[in-house]
Amino acid sequence: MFDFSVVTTWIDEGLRGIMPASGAIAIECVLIGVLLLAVYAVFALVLILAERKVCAAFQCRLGPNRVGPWGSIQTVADMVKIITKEIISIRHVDSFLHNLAPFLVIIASLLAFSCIPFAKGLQILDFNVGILFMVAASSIGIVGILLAGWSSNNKFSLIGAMRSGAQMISYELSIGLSIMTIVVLSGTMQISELVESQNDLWFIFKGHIPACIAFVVYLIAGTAETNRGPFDLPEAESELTAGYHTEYSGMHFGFYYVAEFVNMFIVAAIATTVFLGGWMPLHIPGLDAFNQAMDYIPSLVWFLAKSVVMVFVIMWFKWTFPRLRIDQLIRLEWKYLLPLNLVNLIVMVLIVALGWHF
Amino acid sequence: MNSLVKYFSDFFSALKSLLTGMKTTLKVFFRKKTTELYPEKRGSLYVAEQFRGRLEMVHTEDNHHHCVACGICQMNCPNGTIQVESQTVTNAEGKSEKVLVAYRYDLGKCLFCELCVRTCPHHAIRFTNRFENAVFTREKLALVLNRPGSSLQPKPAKPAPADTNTNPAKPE
Amino acid sequence: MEIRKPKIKGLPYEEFNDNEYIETLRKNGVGVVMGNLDSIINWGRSNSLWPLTFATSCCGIEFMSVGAARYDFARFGFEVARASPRQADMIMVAGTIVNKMAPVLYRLYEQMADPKYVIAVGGCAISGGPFSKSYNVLQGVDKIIPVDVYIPGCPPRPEALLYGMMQLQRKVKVERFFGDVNKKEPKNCRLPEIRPEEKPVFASKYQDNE
Amino acid sequence: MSTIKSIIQEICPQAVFQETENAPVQVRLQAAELAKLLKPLREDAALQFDYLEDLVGMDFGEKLGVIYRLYSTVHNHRIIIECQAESRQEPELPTLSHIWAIANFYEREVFDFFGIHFIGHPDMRRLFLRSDHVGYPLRKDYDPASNPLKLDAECLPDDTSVYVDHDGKTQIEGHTLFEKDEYVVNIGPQHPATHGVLHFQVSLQGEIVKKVDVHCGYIHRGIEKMCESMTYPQTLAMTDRLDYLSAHQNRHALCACIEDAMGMEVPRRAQYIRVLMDELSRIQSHLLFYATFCMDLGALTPFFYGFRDREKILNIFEDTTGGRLIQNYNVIGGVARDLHPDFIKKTREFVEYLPGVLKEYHDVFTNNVIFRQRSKGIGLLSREQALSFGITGPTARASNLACDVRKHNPYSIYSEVLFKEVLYKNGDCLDRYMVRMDEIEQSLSIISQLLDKIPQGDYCAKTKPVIKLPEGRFFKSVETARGEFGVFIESRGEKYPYRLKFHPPCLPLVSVVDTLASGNKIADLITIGASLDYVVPDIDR
Repeated sequence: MFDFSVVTTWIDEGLRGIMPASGAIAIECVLIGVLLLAVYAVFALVLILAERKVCAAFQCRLGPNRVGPWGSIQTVADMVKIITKEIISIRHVDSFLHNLAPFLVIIASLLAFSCIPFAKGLQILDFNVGILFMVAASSIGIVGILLAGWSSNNKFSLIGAMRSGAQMISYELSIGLSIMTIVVLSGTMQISELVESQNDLWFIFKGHIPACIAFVVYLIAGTAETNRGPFDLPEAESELTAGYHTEYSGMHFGFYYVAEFVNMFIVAAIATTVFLGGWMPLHIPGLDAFNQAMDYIPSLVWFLAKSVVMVFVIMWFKWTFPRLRIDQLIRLEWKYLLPLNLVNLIVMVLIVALGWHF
Repeated sequence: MNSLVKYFSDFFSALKSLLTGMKTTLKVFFRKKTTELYPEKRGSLYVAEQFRGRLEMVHTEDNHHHCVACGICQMNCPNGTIQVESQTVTNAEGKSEKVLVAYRYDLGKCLFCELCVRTCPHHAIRFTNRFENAVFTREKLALVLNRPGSSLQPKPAKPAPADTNTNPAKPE
Repeated sequence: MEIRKPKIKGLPYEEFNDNEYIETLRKNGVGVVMGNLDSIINWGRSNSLWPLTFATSCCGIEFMSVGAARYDFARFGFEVARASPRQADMIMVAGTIVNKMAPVLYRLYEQMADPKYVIAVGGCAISGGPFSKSYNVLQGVDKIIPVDVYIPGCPPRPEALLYGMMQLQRKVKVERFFGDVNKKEPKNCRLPEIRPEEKPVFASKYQDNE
Repeated sequence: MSTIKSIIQEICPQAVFQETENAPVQVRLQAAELAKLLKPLREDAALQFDYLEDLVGMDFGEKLGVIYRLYSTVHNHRIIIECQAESRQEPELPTLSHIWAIANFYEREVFDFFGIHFIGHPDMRRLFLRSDHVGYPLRKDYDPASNPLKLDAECLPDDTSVYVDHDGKTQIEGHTLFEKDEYVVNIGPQHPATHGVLHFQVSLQGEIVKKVDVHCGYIHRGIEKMCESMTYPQTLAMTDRLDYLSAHQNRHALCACIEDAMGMEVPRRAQYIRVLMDELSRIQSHLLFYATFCMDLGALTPFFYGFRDREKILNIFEDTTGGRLIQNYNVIGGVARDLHPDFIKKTREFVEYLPGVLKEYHDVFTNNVIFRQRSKGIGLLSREQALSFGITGPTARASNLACDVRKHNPYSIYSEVLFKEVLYKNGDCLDRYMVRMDEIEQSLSIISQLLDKIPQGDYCAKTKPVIKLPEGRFFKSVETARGEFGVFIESRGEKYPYRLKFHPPCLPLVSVVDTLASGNKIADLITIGASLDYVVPDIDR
């Protein structure tokens, strides 16, 4: 299996050979930053297009198909448009916070994005509490949303932001706990180690019942955290026109729009990493020939394929279910998911203590 | 105990309903799509024969129309979409008669109620299927329906009165 | 450099209505570099016209039909209907605008970010249509906001709406981003006849809230 | 009939009765006498007029006045009361709003159009027109030039005025709608969930709705006034544009009213065609209801299912009538043209196709637990409230109020077809939804009964070129997809109606929003609004 760290080490050594270490690091940082932004943008464009195509298919229609072959560059057109669109400055808003808020959202999702292990050795941030950092970073986004709602001086925005706050605080618990279940099983929080330790079997199989429950809970809570249907209360179109970003125009709105889709991918990527073995191919203990055959598929493909399936499932949720009401949303978390999660965590601890996992 | 049973039965029935929904949408996901490709497949587009796209004056091949400028359509029009401009001339037999000068029709105002066509005693006007009418300027919607140089069909060739209730419009 | 003829997939240039108007717009020549940049930006804009979800009456239902499965304006990239005027690119005035609604429509238009486009759908929006004799109906939205495309019909069938949207795409494609005013003060549109001297005066009650 | 007369005569000795055969009792009263009669009308065991059908403002020429139509669901009888205000400058009449809740909106409408003040009415504001509108448009001496277009935003006052009777002298008192520190949110006029241009001023406490103030009139086009200067065939075109989803049925009502007034016989074939079309448009309207209801609740995919299947009906319509949404099909004496040769084939295909998809609808949405919890027990409307608010149609039937005009007052050939009047008991959003879904099935059954039996013959009776109605008052109502749509014509024997009043089924529906939504959440307000299924141009006319 190809290890991407070969490439990165080679670049690193090459740079260090021609300049002092500090210079090399500086150049690498810039390079990584640019690369990250580029990949982020590309992912956003692809995901938005994918969403529009997938939702069209669910709704017995075709979706974008006239811009470029099969509509493949539809979102590029959208990007060109939204970049050249006017950003309205609004009177009577807290303009500093109003302009800051979209950047907070983007930064949060960029930080989380940079933790994702795309392939073997292809990961930007990797340290001993990686998964904790990832969850923490991704929830900075809520600050952006709250600020947006508060600073817009719009009643709809404010209601949307408050809903978002309530929602985020609740579901953050479930996300943390369900990931904790797997951390108990694996004994590490470092993302690379999490993936490596699924070499023999993915965690969702290794931890059987409690892992499956944790997986489902994570998916639900993750969807809720990205503010996507059926949990899209903060921007509930039929209730709050556009929720917290009602007053945003041009690229500022574009940031929210993009962040929503990349966040969805991040949730799918975490689910993939933690439960479905990340970039690790499907290995079944005892079937060595099969395992070797699986290894021929590059790790990047494995990771993306799993993530795409997860993204599809999240989209499937959105395009099937009606929106929850705020009390249902809170009830679902506190009455069903949280108790379930706590019990599940204890079960997992017992299983690990007794060695009943695979 | 009962409440606990209810808690779980509620949970599972809820889960079942959600899964049924997901199954249904997934079925549709793989079904054939119903979209009609309008500009791409413009030729094979389904537009009903009776569809009222815009008003048109019937002209024969030698540029004759059937309008005698009686103004009944103008009288019947609920909102003044039609204006028949006519002048009185003396014809060959020495009788004075009305002659159509311009049949003005404001497409941007028409409500397609068909009262004009239904009441026209000479079947001089009809609705066609042509629906591609969008323009950039308001003035372009004010139409004159009689073609330049056209004149009234000479008497003998007056068409047999067709059924008032069938629309002679043909798809273009 | 003359601006290129706008091309629409599936419908040749000659078969469109009102090409004279496009020709007058095309005559404003631009430099080669700017012209190419313009055409990229216009390509983006014309293929990403997000409508405002705005409908007052019958035409609004046909507007919804255009969004639905059979006609599917998503094919053109129009399906991202925004409920907030700040994020919309065009407003389809679908339905009658009465005197009480006119200030609201005017305000919605002002709230939209440039570049913004207006399509008047149906007889009511174009001229008051069936209700042009009424005491309370605005005789055409072009009296208060500049209209880019008129789609006659009562209501126009969904294909006619799509056709009107393609007309708008053509118009967007021959606009100039550089060297021309990017702010939308359309010279070729009929200028609004009734426009207040200043911005709309809001009721004093809302002033301290805003 | 005689008991009604005698009771009224006892209370109001000056009442003038008009002798009519078979028609309901017609009586003319003085304003002062009307006030005395109101309570007995509602409460007397022999009268029990529990349902205020309509309240028609009239400019009688010299005086202004109101014609009330009351109905008793207990005794199944009807009365028409005419009451004229004494002075034209300061017209005043007693209010009915404390007895029939719907009178609140109806009287505001009359105030708006005629300037009649209703003494004791709690909220005497204009209903449709701008608050700074000059003059009263439906008076015969109204000058339209007095109201040029204004582009400044309309000021919505936080308080309203009440006309109170103090020992025979009328005084105006103020009344506060919203306090200064209330969190008032404007939902509409441009809002995705108001189904058009309706405006709710909603006072919120967190997520809880405290009060809803409905503002209508953002699409008030003055159709009734316009009709007064139109010939009868021309007025037909206006009906299609009221409730555009029930265009056929609205037009059916006006045609039937004119035909009845002229004593014209409509050919059997035309009647079959009309009923078929009515039922098809009921189905398409309910399909659209399903679509928009799902969309308002945030389920976007079912929206497309509803529209997908609705297109099939629109195709059938278009083949025969030449119009998709607005068909212009019914004409005085019958229908505009014969059925398309493919009509029967296509309709049968559709009738066979729909039950399968309906099951899919239920799978994807109706049985969904989120939807169930969001709609069950939300927006409870009791039977008494429904009566008092004058609600008809599916919304009333969800509250167990049997009011289907097709059943109880059959018109056209509805007495010959078999169908069930769908009734539900709870009156919540779920029931309102279910009534409509079940009505689709009933309509399908009606269609399949009629398809085989369409008789041959004329599709339109011969009419004179100029249609004139005899002098008198004529009334006809039909069951549209939203409830009872009534047409009231006051004819003075000319080719134009003297007064044409449409009774919209949707106005009562919005009048009840405040009652239903108060105390619920914002999301429930949307659910309630969607489940009432009003069409805004029908409210505003």
